[in-house]
Amino acid sequence: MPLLFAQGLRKSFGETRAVDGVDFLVESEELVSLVGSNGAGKTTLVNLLSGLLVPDAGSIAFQDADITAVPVRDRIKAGIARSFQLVNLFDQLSALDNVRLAIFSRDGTTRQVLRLAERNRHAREEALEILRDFGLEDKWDTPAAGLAQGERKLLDVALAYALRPKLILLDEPTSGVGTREKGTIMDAVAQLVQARGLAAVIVEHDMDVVFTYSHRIVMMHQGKVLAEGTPEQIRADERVATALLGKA
Amino acid sequence: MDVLLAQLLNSLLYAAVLFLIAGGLSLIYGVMRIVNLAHGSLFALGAYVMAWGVSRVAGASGAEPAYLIVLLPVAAAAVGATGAVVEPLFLRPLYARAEEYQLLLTFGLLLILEDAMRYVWGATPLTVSPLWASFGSLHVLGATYPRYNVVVILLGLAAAILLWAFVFKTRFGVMLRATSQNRRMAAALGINVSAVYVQAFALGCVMAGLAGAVIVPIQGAVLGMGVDALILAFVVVVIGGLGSLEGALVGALIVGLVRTIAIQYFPELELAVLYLIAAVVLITRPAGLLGRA
Amino acid sequence: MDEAGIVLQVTNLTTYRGRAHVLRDVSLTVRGDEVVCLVGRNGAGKTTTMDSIMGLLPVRAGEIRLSGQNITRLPTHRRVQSGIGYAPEDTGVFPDLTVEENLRIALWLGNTGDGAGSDVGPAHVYELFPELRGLSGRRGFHLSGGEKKMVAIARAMMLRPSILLLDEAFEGLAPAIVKRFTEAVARIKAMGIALFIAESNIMTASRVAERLYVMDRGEISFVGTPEEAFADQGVMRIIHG
Amino acid sequence: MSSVQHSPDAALTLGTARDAHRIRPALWYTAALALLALLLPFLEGVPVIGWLASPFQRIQLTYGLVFSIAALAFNLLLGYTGLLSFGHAAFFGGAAYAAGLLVKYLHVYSMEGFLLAGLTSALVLAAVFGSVCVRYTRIFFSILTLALSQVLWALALKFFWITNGTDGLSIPTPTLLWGLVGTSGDKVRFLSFTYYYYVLVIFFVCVAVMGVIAASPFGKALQAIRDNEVRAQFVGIGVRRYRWYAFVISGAFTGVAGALFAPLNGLTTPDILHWTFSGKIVFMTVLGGFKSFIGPILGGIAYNYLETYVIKTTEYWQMLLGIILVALVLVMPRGIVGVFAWGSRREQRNR
Repeated sequence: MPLLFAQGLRKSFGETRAVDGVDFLVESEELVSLVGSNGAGKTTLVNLLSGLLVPDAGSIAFQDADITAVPVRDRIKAGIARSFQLVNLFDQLSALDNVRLAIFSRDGTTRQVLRLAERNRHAREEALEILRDFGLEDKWDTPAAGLAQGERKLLDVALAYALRPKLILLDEPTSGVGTREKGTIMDAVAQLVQARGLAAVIVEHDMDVVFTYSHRIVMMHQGKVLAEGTPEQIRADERVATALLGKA
Repeated sequence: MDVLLAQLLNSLLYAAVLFLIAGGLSLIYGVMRIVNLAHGSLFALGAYVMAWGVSRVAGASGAEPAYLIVLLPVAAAAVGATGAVVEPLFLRPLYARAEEYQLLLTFGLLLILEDAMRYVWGATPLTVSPLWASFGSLHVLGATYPRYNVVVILLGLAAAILLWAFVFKTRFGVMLRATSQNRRMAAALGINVSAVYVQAFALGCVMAGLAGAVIVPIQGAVLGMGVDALILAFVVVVIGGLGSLEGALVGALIVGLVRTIAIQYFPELELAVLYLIAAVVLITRPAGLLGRA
Repeated sequence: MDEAGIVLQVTNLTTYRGRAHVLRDVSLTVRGDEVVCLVGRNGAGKTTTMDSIMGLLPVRAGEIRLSGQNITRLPTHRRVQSGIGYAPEDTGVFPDLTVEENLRIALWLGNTGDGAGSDVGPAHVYELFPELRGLSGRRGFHLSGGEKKMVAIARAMMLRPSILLLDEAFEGLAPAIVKRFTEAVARIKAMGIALFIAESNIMTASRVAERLYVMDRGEISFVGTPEEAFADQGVMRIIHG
Repeated sequence: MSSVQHSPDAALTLGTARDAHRIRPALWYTAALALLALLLPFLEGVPVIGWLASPFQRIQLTYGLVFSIAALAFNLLLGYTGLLSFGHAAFFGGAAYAAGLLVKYLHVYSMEGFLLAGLTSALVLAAVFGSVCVRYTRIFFSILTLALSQVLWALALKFFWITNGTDGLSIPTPTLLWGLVGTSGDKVRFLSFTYYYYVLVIFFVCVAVMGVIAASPFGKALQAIRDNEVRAQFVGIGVRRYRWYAFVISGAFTGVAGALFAPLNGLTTPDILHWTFSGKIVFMTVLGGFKSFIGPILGGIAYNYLETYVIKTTEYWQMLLGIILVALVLVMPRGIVGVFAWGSRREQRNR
């Protein structure tokens, strides 16, 4: 049985059907890329899966439990974490505290009112280790607002990663980053995801990246799934090329 | 019957003044998203300018209705001019910053204005009740009611209509509404947003000043009247919906009525009831009765 | 318009959004008699380019000239008066104003005429979009997506601009309506207004534009005709992904 | 693409995490100041600082410490959770009134009784107000806290047969430590010595506890909510619930300050329930600097001196406070602490 299984998802904004009857599944330890042109509905789909939006119709099951209407907090507990296309960090907190907060929250220690955060050695070490994994160890005490754009994107992913999810949803982890940096980011992210055996859904435009790392590619167009398959199948698919070129 | 009529008129009187104050507060918020804590003090400023003007022109006693006509616009304009100075000087640097700073700054302005008025006009209340008396009384349905109070009610009504016409029927009104709905787009269509802001803020101040000027013959100019008025104006806009002029009107009528009833039947709870209404409205309809979420 | 017929000239534009460096040395020109498209994916920097030209975002470095006049430091409303009309991606139609009011604002405020503007008037606009007459009393809030796009373009034209900036003019429109809009673009051009259009779909862009600028990660990576663009491996890679 | 909008004060706050290091030496200053405060009553004869040790000055400092507790507590909401309350007078005044009513109706004269009553009433009030207010943020939160606190003020004013209206409730000198320290005849001696120490100890405890709360995982969670509500949700924090916790904790400590204030002032009037008193708490906090933990402490003490000495020199002290507040917002949003940080940075640069 798949790790995540969404059926018949629909979501409209006014008259636009952003997601229009999408079936979507992710197996354990699978890396799925979500591709498609602007307005294809990729981000909306991620928002539905992560709980930021509630679908108009359809259902989402995670590890066989229905989570369609489950609030964000409980989805995170169940093991779904996400990063954001437009960086979403705790700007005044240091990089270390950003990651540490995710760890505290995961372990339920944010309830500790009368214990110094600093005294939690485990959290500190784990957070530093995660920062190291993402190449941010030198910036541990820099407030998130003071990081460069590429570092902010990495920290955003690191926050989701620190929650130790079973499934991680990454919405354009390299958008808004210079050409040179994007390879580094994707390498770091893809390696960590695979090393931990996480399942991942990555919204990405860079087809080189997509073909390199994905087990499976789902192509969306105008709110619907247009094509789906292994990188080889997608590469060979006529419809994909035309949709990307915009002939449709 | 006559008591009831007097109560009703009292409610309307109160509502008329409140509408002017709260309408200005709401207008300013609607256009520039600033909650001006000094708004009540601007209302008080209008009262002081009016009281001072009347005593200057009329001397101690010989007040005549004509003074009202002459001095009302003067007092309102003086407060509007104050607003036209305050906005570019103090508020403009804050639009890009967190909302809290605006509250803090306008709270500072409140403190300054309150003492400035004390400095200029002293701690003893200024009264111009002869002006009020000079209007005489009205006899309706066997009841006697001060004619001046009726004038204020009509003035409030006229202000509401004028304001409505101004906002919805004039060229400036269209630009004002456009700016309040989408500041960037307004600029991209050639609207000088800074100019609109100054004018909107000054207009809000004019309304507050007018309210202050018009209330003076009835209750005089007293220290602290501004702070009390601010809280009541908050109650009004919270009930009606912050940023909505119709809301300010509805809110003012509700508050006017509730207050009159409360004073009559359970005076201890007069203020508490009003604050509670505001709290209940905020909880059940966060955007107010006529506001949009 | 200066001698070379250039209406809009952008030189080495650098813009940040907050701390994010979005535009890197962007240079482009639009002549008075052409339609130019800025092509790129979401997040490539197209809207930032538009916002910078309009003065809605502060520019760190570079220069913007309109009909030869340096407008880099002018406030937005002054730029509009010098002859730019803008229809943003979200259309910016005022929701509580009627269509007529939306259009009238532009008529009051547009090009002051000291520059070389166009002399289009309401008659031209209604000729282009006759359905606007029927919508004049409707509030912006109650318009459909296509109607909003129409109002946004019509409103920008009411400013009597020498150049129109359209951000994602055809996005989210049904194919039939896209055709209607591409035809409208040709007719606007025929009225003597230059057009600069940000577009993410290269096929649509190539249908309306004589020249394309392809943008990727805040940089202009290609300039040329649509045919040249299709022949260019680099462009195709960027568009593909 | 509508990128994340950075409000320009993000740039102002860039220093926060870094300042933590720089302030390490400040720990020594703090210890020295604490020691000075402890020894103060015995330094009356010392030449340079003797004037500071006079009974009058010690009473002033006591007021300052009480305000500091309130400002610190308030800042748990403003600085740490990002909520600007204009209703903290309710908890301060509510606790003071609880002490006053205890005297009036139950004839209790024990300071611990006052503290217990004050703390309890503030807790209950904050729990109730909080459950309503934390549904909102920003301007609506401010207005709602203001409106609710005004209910209390209106009640205190109008139910004069219970509260004595504007005359207020008088609070006699209490016994301390469950009666171990009785009421002595000399009120000045009591306030400037015995009560001074009593307040000082409670002040230290409150600072320590609030300091730990601010640096605890819970405190970090509050800061996360302040910085980015949506992301806080997406690391699994129950945003509204945590705001409520913060509101209650903040209210409770403010209540402690109010209970300590009651016997110091000897009288509780509706003034300390009015929203302008809430405004004063806001002022103290901003004066000291709400972007740091110790700012409100400095602010509370500085405010009291300001009020005491400015009132003496001018009738128009409100105007002065207003001018200071406007200046703070426009040019010095980080308050007194910001000035120190700026000074030390200059010093470093000069070296």
